[in-house]
Amino acid sequence: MAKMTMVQSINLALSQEMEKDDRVMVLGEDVGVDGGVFRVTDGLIDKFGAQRVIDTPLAESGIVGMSIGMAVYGLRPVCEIQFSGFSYQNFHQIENHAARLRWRSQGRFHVPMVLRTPYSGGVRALEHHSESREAYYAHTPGIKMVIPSGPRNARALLTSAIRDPDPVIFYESKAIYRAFREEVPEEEETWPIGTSQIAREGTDLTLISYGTMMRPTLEAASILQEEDGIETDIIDLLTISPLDDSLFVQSVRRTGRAVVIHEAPGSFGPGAEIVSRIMEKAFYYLEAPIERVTGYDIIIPLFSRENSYIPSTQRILRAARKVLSI
Amino acid sequence: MVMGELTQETEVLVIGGGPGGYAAAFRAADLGMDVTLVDIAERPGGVCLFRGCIPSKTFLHLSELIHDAAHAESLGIRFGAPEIDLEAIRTWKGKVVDKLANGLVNLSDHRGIQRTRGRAVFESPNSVRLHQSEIGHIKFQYAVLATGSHPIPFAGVKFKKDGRIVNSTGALRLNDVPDSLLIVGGGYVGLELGTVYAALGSRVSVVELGDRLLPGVDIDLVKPLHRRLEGLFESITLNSRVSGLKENDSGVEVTIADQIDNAVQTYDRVLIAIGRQPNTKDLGLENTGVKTDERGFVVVDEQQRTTAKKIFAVGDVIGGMMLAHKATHEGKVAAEVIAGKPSAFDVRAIPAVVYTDPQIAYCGLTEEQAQKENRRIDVNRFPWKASGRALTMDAPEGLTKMIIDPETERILGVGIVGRDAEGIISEGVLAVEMGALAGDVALSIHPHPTLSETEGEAAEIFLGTATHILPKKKS
Amino acid sequence: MPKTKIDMSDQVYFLSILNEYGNIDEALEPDIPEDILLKLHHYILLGRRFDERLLSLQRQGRIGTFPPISGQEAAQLGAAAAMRQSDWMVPSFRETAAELWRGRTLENVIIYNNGYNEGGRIPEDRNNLPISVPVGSQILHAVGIGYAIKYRQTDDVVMTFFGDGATSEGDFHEGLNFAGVFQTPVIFVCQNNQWAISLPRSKQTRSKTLAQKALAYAVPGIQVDGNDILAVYTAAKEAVARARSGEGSTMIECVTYRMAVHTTADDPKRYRSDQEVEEWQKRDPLDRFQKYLKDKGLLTDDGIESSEAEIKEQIQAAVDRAEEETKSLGDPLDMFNHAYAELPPHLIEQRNALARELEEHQGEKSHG
Amino acid sequence: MARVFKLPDLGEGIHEGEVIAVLVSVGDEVKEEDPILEVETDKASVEIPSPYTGKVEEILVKPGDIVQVGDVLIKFSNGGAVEKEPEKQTAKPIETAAPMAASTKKAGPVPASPATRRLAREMGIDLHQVAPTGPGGLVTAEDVRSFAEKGPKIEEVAESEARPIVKAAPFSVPAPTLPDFSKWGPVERIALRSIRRATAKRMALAWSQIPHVSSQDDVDVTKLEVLRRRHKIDIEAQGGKLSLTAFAVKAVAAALKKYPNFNVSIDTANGEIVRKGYYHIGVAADTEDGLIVPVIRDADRKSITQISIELNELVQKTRQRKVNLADLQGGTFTITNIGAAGGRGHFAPIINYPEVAILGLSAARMKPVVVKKEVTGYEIVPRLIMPVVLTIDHRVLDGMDSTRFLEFFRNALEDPGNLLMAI
Repeated sequence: MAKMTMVQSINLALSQEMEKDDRVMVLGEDVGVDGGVFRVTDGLIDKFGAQRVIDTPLAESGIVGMSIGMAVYGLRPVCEIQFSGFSYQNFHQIENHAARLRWRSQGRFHVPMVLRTPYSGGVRALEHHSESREAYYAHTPGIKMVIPSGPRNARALLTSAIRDPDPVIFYESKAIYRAFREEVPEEEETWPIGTSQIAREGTDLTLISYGTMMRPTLEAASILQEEDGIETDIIDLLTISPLDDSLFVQSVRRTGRAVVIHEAPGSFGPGAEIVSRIMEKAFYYLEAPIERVTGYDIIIPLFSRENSYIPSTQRILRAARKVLSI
Repeated sequence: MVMGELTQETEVLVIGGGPGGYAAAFRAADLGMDVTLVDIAERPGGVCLFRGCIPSKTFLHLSELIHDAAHAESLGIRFGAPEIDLEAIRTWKGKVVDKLANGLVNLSDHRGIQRTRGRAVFESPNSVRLHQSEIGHIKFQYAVLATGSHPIPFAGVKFKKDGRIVNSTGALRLNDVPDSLLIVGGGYVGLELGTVYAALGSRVSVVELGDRLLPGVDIDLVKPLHRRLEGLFESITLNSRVSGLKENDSGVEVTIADQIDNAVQTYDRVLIAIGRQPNTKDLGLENTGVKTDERGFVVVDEQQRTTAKKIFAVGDVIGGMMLAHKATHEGKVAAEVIAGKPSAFDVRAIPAVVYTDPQIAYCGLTEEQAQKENRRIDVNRFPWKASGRALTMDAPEGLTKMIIDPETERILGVGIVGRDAEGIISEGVLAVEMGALAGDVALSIHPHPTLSETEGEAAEIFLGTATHILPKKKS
Repeated sequence: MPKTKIDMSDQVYFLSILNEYGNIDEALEPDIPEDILLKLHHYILLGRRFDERLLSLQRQGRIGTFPPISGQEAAQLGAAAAMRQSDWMVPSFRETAAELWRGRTLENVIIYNNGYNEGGRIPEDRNNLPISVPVGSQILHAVGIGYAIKYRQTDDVVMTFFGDGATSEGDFHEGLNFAGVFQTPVIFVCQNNQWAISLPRSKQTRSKTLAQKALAYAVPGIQVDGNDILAVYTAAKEAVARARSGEGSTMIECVTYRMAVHTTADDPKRYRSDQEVEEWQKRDPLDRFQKYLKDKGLLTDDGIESSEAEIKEQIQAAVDRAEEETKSLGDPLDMFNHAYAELPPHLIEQRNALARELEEHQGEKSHG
Repeated sequence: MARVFKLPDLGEGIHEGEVIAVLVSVGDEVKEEDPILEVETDKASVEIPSPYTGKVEEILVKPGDIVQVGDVLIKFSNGGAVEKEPEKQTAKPIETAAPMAASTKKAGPVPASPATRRLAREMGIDLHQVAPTGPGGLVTAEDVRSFAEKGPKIEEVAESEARPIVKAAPFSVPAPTLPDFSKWGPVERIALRSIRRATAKRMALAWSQIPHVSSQDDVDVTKLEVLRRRHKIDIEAQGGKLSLTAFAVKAVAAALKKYPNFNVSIDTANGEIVRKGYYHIGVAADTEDGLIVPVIRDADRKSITQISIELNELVQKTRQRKVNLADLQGGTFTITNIGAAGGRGHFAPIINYPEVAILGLSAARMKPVVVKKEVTGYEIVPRLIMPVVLTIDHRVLDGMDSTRFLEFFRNALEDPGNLLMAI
């Protein structure tokens, strides 16, 4: 097992899948010779050639539209949109076609493609480089929305995503990209899309989060244990859509208390869906109202203020203690 | 990275990929720590591998061949005049360097070390900001500073690539063989490169400020080399200062001032080799609490710990003998201390080797030091003209000397001048480190005929049991 | 610094072989086997009559809104006929005639227009994508398929259809550009029918032609008389040949006319004059082609009579089959079909919820 | 200039005390009024504040020493530069070695091989203090090792001088003679058989010698019982019997480590406390001949599985009288569980002499317990409760000690997680 950053583990997943399956193609802006602006596709072009690692013209819709065509033909394109902030320019291709072709052709065609794109803030970037808009995709029927929280699960999830028969939007946290390293096994590892995981076991409170926010959430949990003697259960969603509510519903039934954390704006965000699932399936177990800790309903500010926008460990603690105080 | 600043976290951050840096990184990784190695270069190796020891030794190997071939004539073998293909020489040097550099890449990658390119500048006692890098910041628990040193520039001279005035880095590019070359500084760097260029056909001159070559090395070791170089070089000027350098298309106009007057000479090239200074500027040390001395060297304790608890420093950047093997040893110490081991830089004999012909190698106490500390010592010289092996190699000018404590009979230092001194100094290092007595070396059998015998005999001289030299009357 | 003309292809040709009076330019007449000519005639006629029948079905409320094709049969069939079965067609939504040629069944069209997804089902042995409504967005899929074909080193080609309106869309330009960059075997067939709902071609772009837009992307562009099936066929044949031999893409602008409404929900009288329509009726592709075939002695008035009858029957049979099939398509739960390869838990829950509602509803009915 | 600190007159005619704790260590910078020693007199235990500001140069006492008023306890040098001790690592468990005194610097290098020098560093020994045996004053590895074992001669002398030893007179209580019971009716006389006799002797001895104090508590073993049930089977498969006692043994071992004063014996003859560096737990087992206490050795180093297997074997052997003497000796603490025999309440066991504490357990039973609920306030819930008693030897231990010990023990059993952490 080698220690890897998320950048390296995603590269490993791509490389191994391309090795194994000649249908797998990588395309996007600067993904070839330059190895991607975050170097995620570094070295792939040397291994697999310019025909499978495609430097495309600068056109998001073109990249995704072309991927759809390739997928329909039977290839397994993995396209990179340089920043999720630019993927609105290809959103219509996802919504109009990637998500619908299986249904429209009544199963004759399907679109086994993956759209990889970095999301979330915390890296002092310019406008359009820091937002979290997973809700758009999670709200779109016909596609899957995946957000890993670390090098190891990123590799496993991407491998599953590439093999998935339906289109998968794969959000990669810039903040985590190189933040820390984990042991990532050389041998293949997958994680079923549509299944969440328990990141920490406890009995007093349930924290539900994913992606970038997992680290502050885990940090808050250990502080709660040290300072308040509170044992928290933490659910890492990993897949936003289709949402696996089994674990967090069970958890809330045990703890009676929950806080949902995400960086995306609160209104109509994933948290809203999570909370209503709890209402539908665990209302009578609740001991206190559920709290949400999310980004504010504004455009994420430029970086001088972004740290006040992005939910902090302190904000998570405050919410958790509020919920526990009732 | 085109956009934003990614932050990376690590247990141990090593800044600088030279022998000190990579040794620290490797050891730390072997001790199970999460290590990130930052260097501006793509591959580890540092000055030693890319612009120092290794390239200069590849060239020195050639100059030796050339010298031997020429010398062979007097021993009855005639080679033609050497034809020199600079392109081929540079390629060969490149191959050697590549092989070693790639080896280091493998060694660090297999140890799971995170190699990151960039220039690190401290922004706090536990984080650096990276320039020219994929990554914006690195947060660390411990840092090892191994940024090394660079040649001291000559006042008012800019080193241009392909300029006529160069430093060691420029000289090692070996762009061409100048007709005449002036070397400013009579230290080992100047003399080694001088030897190379002289062998390749340049007329080499040396100007040294001091009253002798290789300041700091015992004079009796320097003499034979000096004699040899006088033959090899155009001129060796001591007690003189280069007071002015004017570069023009035809050459460099050099003003050389000795006590009496100024002489102006023109040379094709001038090599500035007046020493090295630490790379401690623009490192953001002011944000860390790391103190440097008046000459800019980082101050450390014997565990390589700087005045900032979590930051360690090794190699040239902390001064002392600016030698790769010293840096390596210090690097390991730093890694072990970080890992909680009771390690310390506690050595008594850092060997130094000058790869001229003849070579000079020494370790431990020198005669000069002893005089300064006016310590009572007993110096025992074994001249190589009494060594069978030396004569078979036609290297009679050599000398091996052993500096011994007359009371305890303990070996305190060893000095050698002569062919392959590099190969036999290690016995001296071991003796000094082990606190060996003259008898320990004298009574150990040395194979005959070898140059190593000269060490055994030097020890025997002290005991009055030497075979190939008359016993000296003990005072 | 001199100001010089940059050397690049700025040529756009216009091709017409069979003029509006049905007179042939022998020099250009393509050599098409008789059976193909007659098959083409059959399909033009079928396209026309089926269009009319659908219109009446719609007026009777037996199907829903649909986009008629009358006037564009030649522009579609001429192009489609240049493909072989293993080639790929990526249509927009007004290429019914081409779809029929490519093997889509009449009842399939009726069922779809009657509001059943099942009508969108593509036969396994036909490489046709289903219709695509968001204007121009399908063009990129053709390029992707083209890239895949190239990667797989088969000599198939892709033909995509779109209208004059689509040339204003970004995806059109991105598609042509990608095709140019990657040299994909794609034929871009523009059905320039003069109208994007109410917006005339003249207001869609100031460009003299639509074909010339391809030149900017180093893709050859040609304009043809879209109501001249021979011209369309000739241009398409050439483009397909180029694509097959690895020479890349071509754009063909078929100048034709939408003789009927945009969709059955549209009233063209609001934006275009009757006499414009009459002008174009004079250039009807059907009459022209029939005259050509008669002149060639391949077709007689009796012959036309009999095919009319045959087609009438063919359509009637299809209508009956369609209405028979739709009876079995009642189950609302089927709306969950083909959402994903496997129905995820939350959709199973939703499907079961609907099932329960329906049962209760049934229950109430039987009580009431 | 160095200053010495002598035990001051603590008043009330106290002239000696026992050092309980030394709160500073050599090299520390202490300020005036900083507590430096804890000394216990027969009146009270007092914290003694430093009279000076300066650096601790030498400490002449260690916990357990009896010191007289006027004895020199600590030597100070009024240190100048205050070097802060390295802040300790909370983030990660890599502890850097503290900066070392520049030993090799002072008085020139001591001749010794690099390996020997490293050995000395590892043992924290200053080579200057090691007597060399090698040629020309070379310090060998052996020199370093023997120095580590014996330590420097001089110190020993200093020790014996510095500490006058107070010998306490051994206690003894003669047993009174019995009346003739047959005067009041028929009696039968049965010989005290081995075990019975031994028990009688020991109990009498313990009772007479040891001032017993018992404290009681209730332990909620609901969680533990779940755990026990879960693993019962597979441990039985391995030939063990996973009883609550097994857990208790482990918990006690951990507690002893934390509170070493429970792991001692009193040497009244020499007025010393014998602190044991091993943790052998005795478990009372009743046989038809009476109580026998087999001992689980090094319980601190054994897994609960190992313990339950070993315990089961021992008890079987004991019951079959197959147990060999070695298995009954060397205990440092005893647990007695009357639960098996049906004991349900608290009781007051007698300490197993010469140990200084014993833990008594009774059967765990479901009992109504009041617990705090976040929302509804207090609630009565059924929990599985085990009564426990800790009896201590008040000569070496106090009520406070036993409360702490019991609390530790309770936490360990109530939340197996804690037990895990305590191990």
